[in-house]
Amino acid sequence: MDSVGNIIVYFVVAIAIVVFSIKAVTTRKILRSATYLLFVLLSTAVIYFQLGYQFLGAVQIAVYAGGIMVLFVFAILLTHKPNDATGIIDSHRRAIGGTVAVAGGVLLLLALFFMPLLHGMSLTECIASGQQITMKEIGDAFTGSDRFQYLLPFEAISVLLLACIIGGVTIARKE
Amino acid sequence: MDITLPILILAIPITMFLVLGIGGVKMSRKLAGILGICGLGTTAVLAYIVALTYYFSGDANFIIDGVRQQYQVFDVTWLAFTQRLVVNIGFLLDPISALMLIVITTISFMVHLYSWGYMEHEPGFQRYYAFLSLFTFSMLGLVVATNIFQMYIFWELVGVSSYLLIGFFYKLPSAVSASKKAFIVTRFADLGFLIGILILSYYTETFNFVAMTNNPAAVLQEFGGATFMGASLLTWAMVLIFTGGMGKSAMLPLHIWLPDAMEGPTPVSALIHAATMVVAGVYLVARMFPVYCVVDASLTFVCYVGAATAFYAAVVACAQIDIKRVLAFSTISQIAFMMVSLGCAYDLPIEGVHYSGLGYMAGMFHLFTHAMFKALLFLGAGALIHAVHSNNYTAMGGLRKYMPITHWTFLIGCLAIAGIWPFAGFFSKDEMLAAMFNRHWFWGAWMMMVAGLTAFYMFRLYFLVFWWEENPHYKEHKPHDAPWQMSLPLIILAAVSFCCGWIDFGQFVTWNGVPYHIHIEWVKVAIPSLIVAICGIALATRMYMKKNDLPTKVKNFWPTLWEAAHRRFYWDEIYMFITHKIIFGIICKSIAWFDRHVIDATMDAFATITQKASYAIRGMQSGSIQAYVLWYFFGAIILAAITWLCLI
Amino acid sequence: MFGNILIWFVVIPVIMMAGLGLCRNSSMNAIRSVMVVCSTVLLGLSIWLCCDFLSLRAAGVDDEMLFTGSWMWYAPLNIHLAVGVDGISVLMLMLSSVIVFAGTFASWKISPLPKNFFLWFALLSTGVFGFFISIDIFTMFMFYEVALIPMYLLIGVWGTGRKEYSAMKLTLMLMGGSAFLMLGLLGIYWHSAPEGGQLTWNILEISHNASIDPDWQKMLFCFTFVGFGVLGAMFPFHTWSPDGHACAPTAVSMLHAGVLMKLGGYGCFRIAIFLLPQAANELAWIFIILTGISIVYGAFSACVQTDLKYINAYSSVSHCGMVLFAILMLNTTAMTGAILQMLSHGLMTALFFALIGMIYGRTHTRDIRQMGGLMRIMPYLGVCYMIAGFASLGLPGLSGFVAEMTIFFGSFQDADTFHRIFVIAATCSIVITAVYILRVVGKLLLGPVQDKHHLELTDATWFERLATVTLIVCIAGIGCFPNWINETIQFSFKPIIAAIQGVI
Amino acid sequence: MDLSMLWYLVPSVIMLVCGIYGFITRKNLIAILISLELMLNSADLNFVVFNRYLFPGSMDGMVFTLFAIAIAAAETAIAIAIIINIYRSIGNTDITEINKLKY
Repeated sequence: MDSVGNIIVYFVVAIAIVVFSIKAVTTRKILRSATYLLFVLLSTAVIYFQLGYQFLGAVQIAVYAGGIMVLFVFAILLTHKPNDATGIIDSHRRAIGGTVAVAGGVLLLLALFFMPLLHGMSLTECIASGQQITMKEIGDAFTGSDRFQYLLPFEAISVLLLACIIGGVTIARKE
Repeated sequence: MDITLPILILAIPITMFLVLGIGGVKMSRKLAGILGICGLGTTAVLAYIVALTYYFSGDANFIIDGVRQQYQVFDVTWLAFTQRLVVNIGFLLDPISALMLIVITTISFMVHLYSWGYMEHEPGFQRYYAFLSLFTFSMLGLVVATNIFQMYIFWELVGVSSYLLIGFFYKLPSAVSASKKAFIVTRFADLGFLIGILILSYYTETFNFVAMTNNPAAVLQEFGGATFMGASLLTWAMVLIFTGGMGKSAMLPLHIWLPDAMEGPTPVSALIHAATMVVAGVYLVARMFPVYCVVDASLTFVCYVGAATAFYAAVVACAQIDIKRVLAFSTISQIAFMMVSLGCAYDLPIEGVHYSGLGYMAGMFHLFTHAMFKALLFLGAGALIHAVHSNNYTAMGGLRKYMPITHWTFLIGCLAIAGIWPFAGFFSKDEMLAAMFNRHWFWGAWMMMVAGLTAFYMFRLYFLVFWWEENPHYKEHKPHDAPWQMSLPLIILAAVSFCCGWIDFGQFVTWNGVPYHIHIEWVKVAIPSLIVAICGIALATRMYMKKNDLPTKVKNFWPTLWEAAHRRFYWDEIYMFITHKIIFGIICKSIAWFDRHVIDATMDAFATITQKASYAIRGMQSGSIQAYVLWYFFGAIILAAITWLCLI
Repeated sequence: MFGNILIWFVVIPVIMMAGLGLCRNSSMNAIRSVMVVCSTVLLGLSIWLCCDFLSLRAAGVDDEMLFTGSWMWYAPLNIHLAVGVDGISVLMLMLSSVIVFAGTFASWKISPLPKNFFLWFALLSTGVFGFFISIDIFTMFMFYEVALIPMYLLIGVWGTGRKEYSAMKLTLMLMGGSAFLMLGLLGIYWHSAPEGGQLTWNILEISHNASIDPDWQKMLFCFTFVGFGVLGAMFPFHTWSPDGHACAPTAVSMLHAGVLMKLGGYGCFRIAIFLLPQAANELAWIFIILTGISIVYGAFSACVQTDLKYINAYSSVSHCGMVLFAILMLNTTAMTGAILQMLSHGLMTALFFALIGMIYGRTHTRDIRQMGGLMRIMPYLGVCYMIAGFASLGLPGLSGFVAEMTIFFGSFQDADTFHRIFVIAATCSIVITAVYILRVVGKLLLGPVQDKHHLELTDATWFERLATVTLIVCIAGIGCFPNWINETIQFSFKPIIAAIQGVI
Repeated sequence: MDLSMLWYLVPSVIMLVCGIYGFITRKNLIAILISLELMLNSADLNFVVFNRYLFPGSMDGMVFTLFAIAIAAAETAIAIAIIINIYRSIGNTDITEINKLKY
């Protein structure tokens, strides 16, 4: 039995995610769209916190909501004049897209509801049964090379990011 | 016998051909002419030595107990189809091949000599001698063949040399088309020959003449009563082989090439289209004679074809204005005579007497005499053409005063072919008619009528050329006798035509090698045929000796017939229609159309459909990521739905 | 590996390519000398091989294949570079080297891009030689493909007329054939050994194992025979031939009609019939009908064409039809005839195409209606053309006669009515052949000169003479002395005939 | 009332389909990128949820998400660089105009 607080937080966040997701893809103003995305990301961060992954939530806010969104906003400002409404593709494409999206959503939701595995577990119990994830453990996980340790991907990510930096600079350079 | 001479007989002409053919361009005319004549002279001498040795030496190889033998001087493997079916190239000496050696080399030598004068100013003189040598080589190879396949090989070579020589004046479209026609018609006949050989050799498993002819009964047995469409296979085989002979010997209905072949130089006509190549068909039948005898249906076929051709050609010859064509039709008619004679020759007892092979001997005799006098006539015609530069008798007339040598020799030739005693034709024709009467009175009577026609049209020609009235053109351009190179062969051949009938031919050539003494049946055959011939001559004399209007009257009596005979009863038109309209126009054109518009179009259609289809679906490769994602999710959803349905 | 003489047949063309690679496109002399040296070496090598082979046979060595060698190439699929020759392959190698030699001289003045032309030409010959020396069917197939691809570029770049279309058509149709072939070959491979045995691509091993199920054989036979039959211009898959030949440059036409089309016939008996004898016995009749049609159909089509190359291409359809027809008769004599016909047709058609190229190079037209009387203007070429024509219509003393007669007499050994009818139909082609050959000769060489400009043209040059003389000597050589070739071939057919008879 | 897994997965699904819809229908490249981020985010959320509920003892899902965030950041950076470049060369960021590499 989860606490009422948890449930309330969940509902607030879930409704926010649903509403802002829909808004993000239906609004005509691109800057608004970015803003709605920000809200979605923040709401997701809240869910991470609720699930007990504080570090992840922090990263989500810092990197996603902070870094990536800034990039978005900059890009939008660079490529748009003020009040520049972006067109949405013609209506039949929209209808098809809507159909596919709705069909896919319905299918997935049905699948979810018919999957017994997903029911009947409580969040509190899960958090309680799981171990507490401390920064130390995360640090160990990223710097070891044993089983369930991720030094190699970590390094790979660093190289990837480096490549991205160089690539980004190269691509965005004038001439 | 030593094999050097026979090998040389074949080797010298082919060497001459290669030497003159390859080196001829660099040679002077004189050198080429001398080389050609000397080469052929040597060949002739060697051939005479071989032939006379065969006839007179009494060697055990050649004659045993008075029976002449077939002797293979050499016989080497050329190509082995299977273990047993082996093609050899060899040299067979027997009465008829020795005879042919003499005939061919004699005529060929005369023609070589004659051509030196006749062709003197023609371009391509060297080439001409090269072709003559090639022809002589092929013809010699043909007659000495030890097996039917060797004969076929040389048969084809003869055809090609004939093609080359007819088309010698290759700048003239008429010569080109005549040579083409000659080759294709004979080739068509050779197809029959080939199929005949295929059938025959399949059963006998040999090509060898000696093996087949010495035991024709065994050949019949090997066929074992196999039949096809009601006739025995052996009959089919022999008839098909005879078809080859029909082509070469210009029998109805494959005769159409021979008159056109007169487009070639006249000496060539004398050599190939009168004396040697065209009798190859007769020679072929004679060669396979014992086998023909065991299937008399095929021999009867020979008879019918010969009789029809002889009459047809004689009628047509009466209505020609080109002197060479008259001679050509006369050749056809005379060869048909030989064919009928062979056809009537098989072993048939009449009133207890076996007249076995009389017709065979007579046919060969006539082949011999005809070669001589027909060559004479052609060479004479050549001299006339040389003098007046035209082939048509309308450009001639009254030439006897201007060209005495030609006149007298030509007259001898005409008398010989008409069968007047004591000229050569009389003896051979008498024997042939005797053989035909032995078979059935119908054949004798029919052919006697043809003999009368022969006398008529030959003397028609003779009078129109040498008598009738003098052509006015002679004043501007006075005709004269030919130079000695041309006159000498005329005189020699005239002499031979005059006296060669007195040879006791039966001593040399009979179907089974047993000598036979010719005796002339004066009452039953000779005198009637003489009377018929003289009637023919008399009629010709009445109509054509002096200029009068009787010929025109006769012509106008039934103009359609005259026109039809003049146009050779429209055989050429019929062939033209079949070949051009039907074969070319319908079959070939439609096949070619079918190929382009059906087969090829189908293949193209595969390509076009592929291309169209890819154009049609390339719109899906729009480059729009959104569209891809759309399709991707669409597919994913469908797959998911399917999976899910399956799981439920 | 390089101790085996056969490998050199592939190595020398590769060296030739390397040598050409070093030349500059403008230095014609360097290119020519590389080509002449290498093609002469190839010719010499093939003559040496032939002598060597005959002396070994004379010494009583009666293995199926001589000079065998096998080197692993790709172990997981057991693909080897396996080489070996019997009498037939030796003759085919000789044929190819003669034609490469003559082709070199026939394209003496090729332009533009002579270097690239000869590079592709060399690659083409690599494929051809490789095909004939291989006894591993995969390697064989690979070389086959190697030979096909350069054709596309050679026709597409150096051709005349609708060259892109023709090149594309030729390549696509042959590739379509290869697709069938690949299926057939894979099928043979998967059935090449009894259950559990080591699968193999080697022809000899497969034929010894001889374990392919009859039902499978039928399917595989159809695949392989059609696959090779496309290359052998079998009706109705022949239409690449007229277009392709008509547009190809001289040397390519020579090599293509002369050698490449022979790959089809060679493959048919070496793979389709030798490895699948049971199916060959049962299904031969289908292909006898098709090839019988080819023979007559090709000849009739040739009668009304007006383009010299089209005439020859259709004539090739007819003659190559004869090759496949004879192979399908499944007896020694007819198959020997087929090989003779391959040699004969190879040399003769190469000569034809060489001459057509030379005439075209002078008159700039191939339409026989616009030419005439060329014999007077260029007597040497005219005479050569006539010789080629006579060889084609089967004049004794030239190779065509020997080949056709062997085929007819061999085919006639099958005594049932069906075979008889087709043999007789096939013999009819000799008349039709005479018709179209003489038609061309009459229009092209004889008669009056059609175009006054032609009077100024010149006769053959020395290199053209060399090319034609080489071919004519070979044609006349086979035509006059056929028996040694005949015996060599007959001996080589023993295993194949044994395979066929083993199942009757 | 328990907050079972389902509860967390439903918003995730909705995020995903919104992302799909946006990806298909938007014209603006940046808007498309935003839709992409939505989809990524939904996947991240799923990882975390599954990790929490099914394998509470380990932290693989979380690590995956961490990496995903890092990679998303890199990807966004590059994508935006490309978009800006496109904007420079053709003057707008409309995807319907960018079809020169079509065939």
